[in-house]
Amino acid sequence: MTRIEVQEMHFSYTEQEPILKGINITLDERSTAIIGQNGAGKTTFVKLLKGLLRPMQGKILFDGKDIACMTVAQIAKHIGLVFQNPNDQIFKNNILDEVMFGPINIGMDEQEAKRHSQNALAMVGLSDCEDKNPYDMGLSERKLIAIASVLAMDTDVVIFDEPTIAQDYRGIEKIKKIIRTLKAEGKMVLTITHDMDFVADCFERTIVFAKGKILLDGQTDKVFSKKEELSQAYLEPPHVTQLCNSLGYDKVFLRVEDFVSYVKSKGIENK
Amino acid sequence: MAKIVAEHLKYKYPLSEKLALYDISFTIEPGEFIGIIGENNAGKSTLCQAMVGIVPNFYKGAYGGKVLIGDMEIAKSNISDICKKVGIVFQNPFNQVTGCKLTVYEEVAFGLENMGLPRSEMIDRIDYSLKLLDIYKYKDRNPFDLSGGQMQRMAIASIIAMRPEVIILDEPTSQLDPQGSEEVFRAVQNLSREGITIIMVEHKMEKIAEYSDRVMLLHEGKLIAFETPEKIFSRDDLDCYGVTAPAYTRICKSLGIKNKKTGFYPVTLEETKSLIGFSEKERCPYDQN
Amino acid sequence: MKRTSMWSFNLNTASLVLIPAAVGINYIGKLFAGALKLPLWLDSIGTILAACLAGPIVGAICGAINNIIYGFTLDPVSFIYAVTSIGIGVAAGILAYKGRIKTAVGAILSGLVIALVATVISTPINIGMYGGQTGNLWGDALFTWCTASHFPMWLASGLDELVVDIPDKVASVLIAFGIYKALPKNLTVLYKNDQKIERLD
Amino acid sequence: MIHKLDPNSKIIYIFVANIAPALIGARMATASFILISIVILTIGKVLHKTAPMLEFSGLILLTVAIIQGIFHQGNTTVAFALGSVVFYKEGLMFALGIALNVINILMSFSILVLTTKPSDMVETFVHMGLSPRLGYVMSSVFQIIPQMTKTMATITDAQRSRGMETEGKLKTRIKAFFPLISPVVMNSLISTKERAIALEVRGFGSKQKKTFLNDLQKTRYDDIFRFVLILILILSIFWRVLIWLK
Repeated sequence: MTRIEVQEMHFSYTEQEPILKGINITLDERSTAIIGQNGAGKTTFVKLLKGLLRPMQGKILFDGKDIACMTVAQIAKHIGLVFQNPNDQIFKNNILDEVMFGPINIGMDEQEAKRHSQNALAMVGLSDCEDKNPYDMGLSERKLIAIASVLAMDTDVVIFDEPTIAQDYRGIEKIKKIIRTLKAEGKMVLTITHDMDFVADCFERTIVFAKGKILLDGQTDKVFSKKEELSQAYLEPPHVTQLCNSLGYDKVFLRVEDFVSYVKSKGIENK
Repeated sequence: MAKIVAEHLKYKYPLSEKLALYDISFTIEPGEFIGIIGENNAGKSTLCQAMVGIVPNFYKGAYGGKVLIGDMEIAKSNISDICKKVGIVFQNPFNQVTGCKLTVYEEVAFGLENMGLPRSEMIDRIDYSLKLLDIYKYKDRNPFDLSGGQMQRMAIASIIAMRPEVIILDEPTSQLDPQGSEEVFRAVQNLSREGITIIMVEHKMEKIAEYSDRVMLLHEGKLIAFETPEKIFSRDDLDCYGVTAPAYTRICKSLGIKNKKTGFYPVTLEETKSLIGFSEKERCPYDQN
Repeated sequence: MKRTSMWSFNLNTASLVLIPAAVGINYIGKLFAGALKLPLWLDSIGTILAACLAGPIVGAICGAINNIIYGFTLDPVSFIYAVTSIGIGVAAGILAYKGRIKTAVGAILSGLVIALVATVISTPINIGMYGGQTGNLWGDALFTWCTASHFPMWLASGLDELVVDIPDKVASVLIAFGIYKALPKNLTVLYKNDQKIERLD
Repeated sequence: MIHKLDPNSKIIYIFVANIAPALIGARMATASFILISIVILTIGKVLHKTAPMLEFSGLILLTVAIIQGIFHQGNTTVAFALGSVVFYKEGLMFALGIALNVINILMSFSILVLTTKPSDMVETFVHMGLSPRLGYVMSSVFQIIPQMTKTMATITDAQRSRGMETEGKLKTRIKAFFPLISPVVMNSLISTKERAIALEVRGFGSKQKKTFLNDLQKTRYDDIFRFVLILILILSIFWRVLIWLK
C-alpha cells in the first residue's frame, strides 16, 4: 500500500514570506481532499510532493524512501499531478498523441503507452475523439484530456488540482466517478478543491490548510463539524451541513441522502 | 431604466453548423435579478453576449430576430455605445484586465477614457465604484498583483464606473476560492439593491435560488423555461437538462415537503429550515414570510 | 463572399490584441532559444504567426513594435532594425495570403524567401552601423574570410547576414506553421477583417 | 530632475544628439554628445544602468575593431602588430567611428529609456497624436511579457510532471522545445479572444475622442532644455552650410 510521509516540512520562496511552516502528515490509501483559501499553501504542498519544489527543511518519504534523492522524472513514474489549467500542458494537435506523451516519457513502449492512453480516454469518456484536435474542444473537455494524460501514466498516486472548475453538473459527476474508480484500483487520490459539496460526496479524509499550516485533518464529516475552525479558515461547510447547523442538529450530515434517511428514520411525517 | 426584450433571437457562430441560440424570446423588467442556468454549451454565454452586442458584432456569424435594450437595437448598434447601457463581467478575471494600465485606479479609468469623459467626472466615478466594491485600498496596486476575488471585483468596478443600467455576470465566481466568491456575491447583491438589473450565469444553484427573481433554463440553445426559482427547481425533468436543484430542494423533494403557499418545493436554506423545523417540532403554523 | 484586400488598415480589436501577444511570443522564443542553448535566435516566430493570421499590415506592426520595445528596454540599436522586422512581417503576410505556407515544404521555401528579404534590408544597416558585421559568431567568421579574400563589402556583409538568417527563419516559419495548424478555426476566423453578418430571418 | 522632464524633451535630445554630429561631420562632435549624455545620466543617477546595453553592443564593437583593424579594405598604414597579426590605422579609425556612433545612439536613447516609465512614454505618444489603439498595443507589451514568463514557468512544471527532461544533450533540449513553447503560444493566442472582448465592452472601439486620466506635465526646465537643444541644432546646420559654401 502506498504511503507518503511528510516530516516537519518548511518551504518559502523568499525569506520574508514562509509559505509552509512545519507540515507533518502521513497520506495513505484514503481518498483525501485538501481545502483552504488561495495562498494557504495547498498548491505549493503538492508541488513539493512532486519534487517540482524542494523543501527547505524536513523531508518527504515515498514508501519509506526519501524523494530528495529522486529526480522529477523519476518521481513522475509514481506520482501524477493534473494541473488546474489544461492549457498549460496541451501541445499536440491530436488527443491520443497528447495523452501518450507522459507514458512514453516515463519509459513505456509505444504499444503499452497506447493501451494505457486508450483506457484513460475511455475512463474520462473521450474514446470517440482520439483523433480530434484538443483545441477544437471546449475547456471542460480539455480538462478531461489533461486528466486522461496523467491517468495514462498509471501512477500509484494521482493528485488533482481543482478538477471541478469549468465543469457543469454532469462533468462533476464524471469526475466523482473517476475518483471512485481510481480508489477501487487501490490508488492514492489527493484533490485540491474549493467545492465543498464535491468534498462531501467523494472524499473519506479532509485536510484544511490555513496560513501555511494544517488546521484540521481527519474524517470528512468530523472536519466539517468543526464550525469555528472552518470559519477561521474562511470556509463554509457543505450545504447540507449548513442546514443541519441551522436546524440545531447535534449530528452533522454531508450528503442529501444521509440527511433524508436520518429525517425519515426519525419517523417524522410532513403535513 | 430600460427593459430588455428578445424576440425570436437566433444565432450561429461562424464555421459552425449548429445554431447556438434557437428562437429565444423573453422580457426582463428593469431592476430584476435574473439567473441563467443550463449545462455547458447550452448557450448561456452566447445569450449573455447577445445582450451586449458581442454577438453578433464581434464574432459575426449568422443572426436572426432582435434584442432591444430600451429602444436600442443591439445588432444595429456599436458595442462601444451599447456598453454605456449594458456591462458584462466574465469568468476569468485575469483575461479581463486590459493589460495596459499599471494601477487599479487607471485600470478602472480605461472605459471612461474611451467614453471621453472629463477628468473630474472620471475621478468621481472611479472613487465611487472602487468604494462600492470595497477595493479603494488597492487603488495603487498593479492589477496583476491582486488576488482572484479582488481582480474580479476590480472588473466589476470597471463596469460600474461606466454607469450601465444592466450588468451581466457570466460565471463570475467559478475560478475563485470560497472567500473570493463570497466577496463577489456580496458586491452583486449591493448592486442589485442600487436598482441595477442583474443577469447572472452560475453553476452554484444555491446562489441562483437565493438571489434570483426569475431563472432562465437553457438547453441546446433553446429557452426551456423562464420562471421563479421555486417553479424551475421543482421541475421533475431537471436531470434531462444537465442541471440539478439546490441541495435544500433535493432534500425536500425526497421528503415530500412543499411550501403550501406557493405549491412548490423550497429552494433556500431559510425556507427549508422553517418548513423542516416546523414539521419536526409541530409547533405553530409556518410563518408565511 | 468577396475577400477584402490584405492591405486593409482597418484593424479589428482581435487582430490588434494579437500584436502584443505576438511580440511576447517573439520574446519567449528568444528566451527559450537562449535557455535551451539552441544555436538560433527564434525571435520572429510571433511576427510570422501574426502575419499569417492577420495579414501583412499586422505583421509589419508586430515587427515594428517588437523592435521599438526592444529599443526601449534592451538595446537602442534595435530601433533601426525595426525596418527589417517590418520586412519580415510583410513578407510572411503576403506569402501566407497567397497560400504559400500551407505545407511543411511551403513553410521551408517561405522561410528562405523571408531570410532573403531580411538580408536585403539588414545588410545596408549592418554596413552603416557596424561596418558590415552582424555580431553572430558564424556569420562574422564568414564575413572575416570574405573580407580577407577581398570580396566587396556588400557581398561579404550580405553573406554574413544570410548565413545566419537562413536556418533561423526556416526554423521560425516551420514552428509558426506547426502552431498555426493546431489553432482552432473558430479563433483564427476572428483575426480576418472580411467577415460579414448573415441574416437568419 | 532628469526624471521629471517631459519625455518629449528627451526625444528632441535623441534627435539632436544624433543629427548634429552628422551635420558637423567631426568625430569630436559625436564624442562631445557622448560626454553630455554621460553627464545627464550621472545627474539622473542611472549611468550604471547603461552597463548591460554597453556590454551587449561592446562585444560586437570589439569584433568590429579586430576585423576592420586587420582586414579593412583601405588598410595601408601599420598601427601595431600582435605576433604575426598586423593591425592597420585606417581600419582602426573606421572602427572607432562606428564605435562612437553606436555609443552615441546608446547613450542618448538611454536618457529617455532609463529615466521615463514606459507607460508615461506611451501616454506622451498618444497625447502627441499616436493612435490610442496603437498606444494600447505598446503599453500592453510591457505587461504581457512578465505574464508570459510566469505562464512559462507553470508550463515547464506541468511538462516535467509528465516525465519530460529539459536538460542534457542538444537532442533532448530540442525535443523539449515544442512541449514548452506551444502551450505558451496557444495560451496567449486563445486569451486574445477574451481580452479583445473585454476591451470592446469597455468602449475600446469608440469613435468618441478619448480623454485622459493623467495630465501631461511640462516644467520650466523643459523649456530651457529644449531651447538649448534647438540652438545647437541651428548652429550645426549653420556650420554645415558654411563648410558647404567654402
